[in-house]
Amino acid sequence: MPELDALKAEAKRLLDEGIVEMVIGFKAGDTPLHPQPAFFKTSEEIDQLVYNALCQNNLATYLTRFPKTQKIGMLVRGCENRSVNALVFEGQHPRENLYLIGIPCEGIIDWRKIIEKTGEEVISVFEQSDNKILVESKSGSFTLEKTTLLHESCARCIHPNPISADIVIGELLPEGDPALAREQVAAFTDLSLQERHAWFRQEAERCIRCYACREACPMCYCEECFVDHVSPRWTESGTTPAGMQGWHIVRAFHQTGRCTSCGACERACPMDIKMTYLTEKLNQDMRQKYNFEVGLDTETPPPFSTITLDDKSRFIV
Amino acid sequence: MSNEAHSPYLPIPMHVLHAYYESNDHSLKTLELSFDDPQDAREFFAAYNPGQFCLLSVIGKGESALGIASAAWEGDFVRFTVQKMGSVTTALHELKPGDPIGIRGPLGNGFPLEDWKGKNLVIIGGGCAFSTLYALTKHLHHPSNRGDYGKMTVIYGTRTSGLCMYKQDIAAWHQREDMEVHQAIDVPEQDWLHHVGYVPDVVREVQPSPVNSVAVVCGPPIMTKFTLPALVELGFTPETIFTSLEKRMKCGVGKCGRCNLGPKYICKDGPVFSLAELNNLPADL
Amino acid sequence: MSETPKLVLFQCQWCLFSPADQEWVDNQLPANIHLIKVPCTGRINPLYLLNAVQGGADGIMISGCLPEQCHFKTGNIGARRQLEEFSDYLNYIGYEQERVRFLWLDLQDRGIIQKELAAFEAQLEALGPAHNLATRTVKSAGGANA
Amino acid sequence: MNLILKKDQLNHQLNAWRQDYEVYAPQSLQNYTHFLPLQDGFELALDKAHNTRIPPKALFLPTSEALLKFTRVGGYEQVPTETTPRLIFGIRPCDAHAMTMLDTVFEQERYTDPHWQARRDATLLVGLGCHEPCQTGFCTTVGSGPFNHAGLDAILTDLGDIFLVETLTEKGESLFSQLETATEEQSAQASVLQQAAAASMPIAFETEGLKEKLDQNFDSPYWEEISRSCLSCGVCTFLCPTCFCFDIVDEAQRGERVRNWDTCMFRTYSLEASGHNPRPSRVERTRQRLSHKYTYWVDQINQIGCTGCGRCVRYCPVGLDIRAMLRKANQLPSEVAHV
Repeated sequence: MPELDALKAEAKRLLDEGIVEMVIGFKAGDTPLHPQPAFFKTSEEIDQLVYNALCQNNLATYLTRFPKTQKIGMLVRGCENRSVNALVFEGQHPRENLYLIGIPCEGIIDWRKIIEKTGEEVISVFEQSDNKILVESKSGSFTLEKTTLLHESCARCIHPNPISADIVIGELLPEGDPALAREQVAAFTDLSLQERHAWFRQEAERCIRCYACREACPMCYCEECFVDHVSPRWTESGTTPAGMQGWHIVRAFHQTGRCTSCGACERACPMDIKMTYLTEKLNQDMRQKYNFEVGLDTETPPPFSTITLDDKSRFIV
Repeated sequence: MSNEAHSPYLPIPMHVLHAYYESNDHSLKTLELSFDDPQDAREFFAAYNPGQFCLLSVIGKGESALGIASAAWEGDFVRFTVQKMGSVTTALHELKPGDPIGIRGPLGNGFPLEDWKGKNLVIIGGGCAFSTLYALTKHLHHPSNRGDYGKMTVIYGTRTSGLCMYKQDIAAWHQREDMEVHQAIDVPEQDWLHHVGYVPDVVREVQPSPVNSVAVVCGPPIMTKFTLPALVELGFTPETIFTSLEKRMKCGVGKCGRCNLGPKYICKDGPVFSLAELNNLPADL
Repeated sequence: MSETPKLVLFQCQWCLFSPADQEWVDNQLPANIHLIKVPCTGRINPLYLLNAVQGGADGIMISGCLPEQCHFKTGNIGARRQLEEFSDYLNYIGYEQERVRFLWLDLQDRGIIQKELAAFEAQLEALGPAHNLATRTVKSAGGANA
Repeated sequence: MNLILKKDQLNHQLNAWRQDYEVYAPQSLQNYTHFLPLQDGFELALDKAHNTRIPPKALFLPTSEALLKFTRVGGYEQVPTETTPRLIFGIRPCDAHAMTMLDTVFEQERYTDPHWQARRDATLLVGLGCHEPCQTGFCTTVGSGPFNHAGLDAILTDLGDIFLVETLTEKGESLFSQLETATEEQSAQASVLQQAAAASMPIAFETEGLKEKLDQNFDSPYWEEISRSCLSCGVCTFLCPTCFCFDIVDEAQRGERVRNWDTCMFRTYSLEASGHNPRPSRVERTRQRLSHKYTYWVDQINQIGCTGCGRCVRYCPVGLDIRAMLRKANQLPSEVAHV
């Protein structure tokens, strides 16, 4: 966990020296479980900056809202850094207008896992340095092990360190084990077709089509999403099985070679729908087939924008 | 099932009687629709007041809100002029005589004709939004209505002469003794005998008297925005200026929330509002 | 429900070099095969495949040109990557991979598409109708939340 | 009249009702609770969470529902309304209160929504008061309460081994006609508990003068400040018991005209075919959402269009809190000339 004071000092410096016009970070939320993304424009405002394991949003999602000429500072963890890189590659913001304050990330806590153990009425959450989380709730005090609370996509994170930040605050962490990332997909692939489908169906069909997953995703920045398209209407508009499945199929597929496995979609979902098993599968394929990892730099085009004759393809007659 | 006949979402079955292009660039098409069931026609015309609108259904495509462009006395048909814009209006443009279609309506409040009795009317329209004003003018032309109102002044502006709707009728209006007609186009054209300029400027030029008058303005938002101050300059009070609002609509009956404007629903409480009422509503347009 | 599989054929308009084959595809395709002609396989958006699946297709065939023979130089190569990944992905969630077949045709090929379609149809018949992913064609109630 | 329903008799009672009604009660679905029809061997989740994740408005205005069925080319017919008798057991007072507000939208003199009305007419609401009100809720602030009676046919108070049943309508009375009458002591105990529950809830923001402030500050930078981190997703509105906006869409392939939940938070909601959008950014959309609840509803029915259920607070993906927004609104200047 980085020193909050060091983060604040760097953010203040950026604003004071006019290096950036705004720093995107977090501030304390109105409920202890939900810190809010915040946009700091003066160094006085930086006093409100907080950073803890409950900061669950991928801040890169806000990047596409601002003019490309605006100089923006941003707190980035491993996944956010790679999202920013992918956005820079897609021409959404020039890298030179960004100043990334890197934070090696020990993982985001899933607040749902906290309330599972403490009940919904959480009064305060305190993060100790020894990986223990102290939670005060209406039903009592709890000491929880941080590793048991991590969000799933964080538990299997490969790149916790910001890889191309302008400054890194905090100790670099060891890289994650790629085998962990493979496990989820492997476990799913091992199921029979019918079992896989049953799982997909059960998850997709709880959807209420609020599109929180889309809005929370840094890579979903299209002016007009395919589901909003009227003519032709690519999939059903409502919460019918076809509509919900169509949405989840294509939302994930549009992230192929663009998803950084940050899991923001899943964390945003009000219906607790699992989604990363879809994007992880596609990420996995991109790694295995094309040796491509999203956002490692700002130059390598993703596989779907690359053309090569050397693919090992099935069905070539 | 009898109590279900009144669903406000169920369109009245109709078919296309006539369909013809209204403008030379084929962007505007007029549809005249007749009722499949005479009972529906009776109910429709009993409720109809100029200024109201209907939702036209192209089954499988969706619905589009359009102002009614005919007066009740014209016959058992309802006229609409459709501007090709989105997918539904494109489908409406493809309709041919005899094709089935559904409409829901008449919806909205329409013009407060009762309150206007005994007054001079200044009718100002621009572009295809003139359709409801055309219906209003037609309605007032009927001998049994004309006597209830004073002087009639119509100001109608379009971008080009080719985009002018209802050309034959308007040509005839110029000959009428009981009304004054001013037509305008935005840029000069050969053989154009009327005004050239934007509607607000034409209003200033024509200078309709505010004495015992009401003004009604229907046009694209930008035209309305600049015409209302012109009328205020001439001495019209906010209570005597009326306009018809447009917003995206779906249900047309004040349920779906889309056309919500402050405490009002444009579909149910409007679309016709006086400037005095508008001044009390949020500027969410 | 009929046992004849419903099939969608996405055909690149350049891939059939023989006029006879093209004539057959254009005019004599069996009724259970829905033809969608595209200017190049590169024009096929994965959404088209989704539409075919949700439209109730039991199988999808994509016929295009061999690498280096694309009329537009590289359309087929981009398509191959995307569409293959998409079919693989559909398989992951319950639409069997065997239901999507690619046919890359050579300039010299004659009479192949008929054979391939027949073989594909036989394969689909063996698989039975696709029933996993929801379709848009039947009336369906809302989801778990309805 | 106050009656006693013993907790060990509850399942028996519910099963008895199942003879005449389709009985809905909160049950676990994945990690949350949801109103589902009771099946044999059901397990209630009454104490699990205070509120079901999806508000029970969905039982009256489903997320998607067909309005018309297309019969042949250009033909159509109305989808029949649903009149199955239903009983919703365990609805919380905030959600039931919201029903009465939605009635003012869907059951109007001039246009009544037949689908809503049929379902409402066929459904009884048996509420369960909140003796331990939730932290995110603020019902007492907005004129509702943990034991509010609005919209309910009967309300239950948890007294340990028993529920005290207060019947509020004739229908509610007939539902519980078999039960024994509560003693005065029990009634008094319940009343103490009810008052304590309401008293335990802090006032989240000042509602006095709030409407005027929001009205008068239509063009204030306040709206930009509170909407800055908003994602413009539909979580707050879809999970809101009083939000009712819907979209009407023709599903040509399926041959139906359907209505789907929609929300003013979506960009496409107000986008017109011409490309003009009256509410182009999150600022205007947030303003619409808040103003609709806290000023437009007040104009229309003289009630705040929010029952303080707290769902939007709990599930906002970026931790936005309507209570904090309105506390901030309390600080706005008043009597600025409305432009």
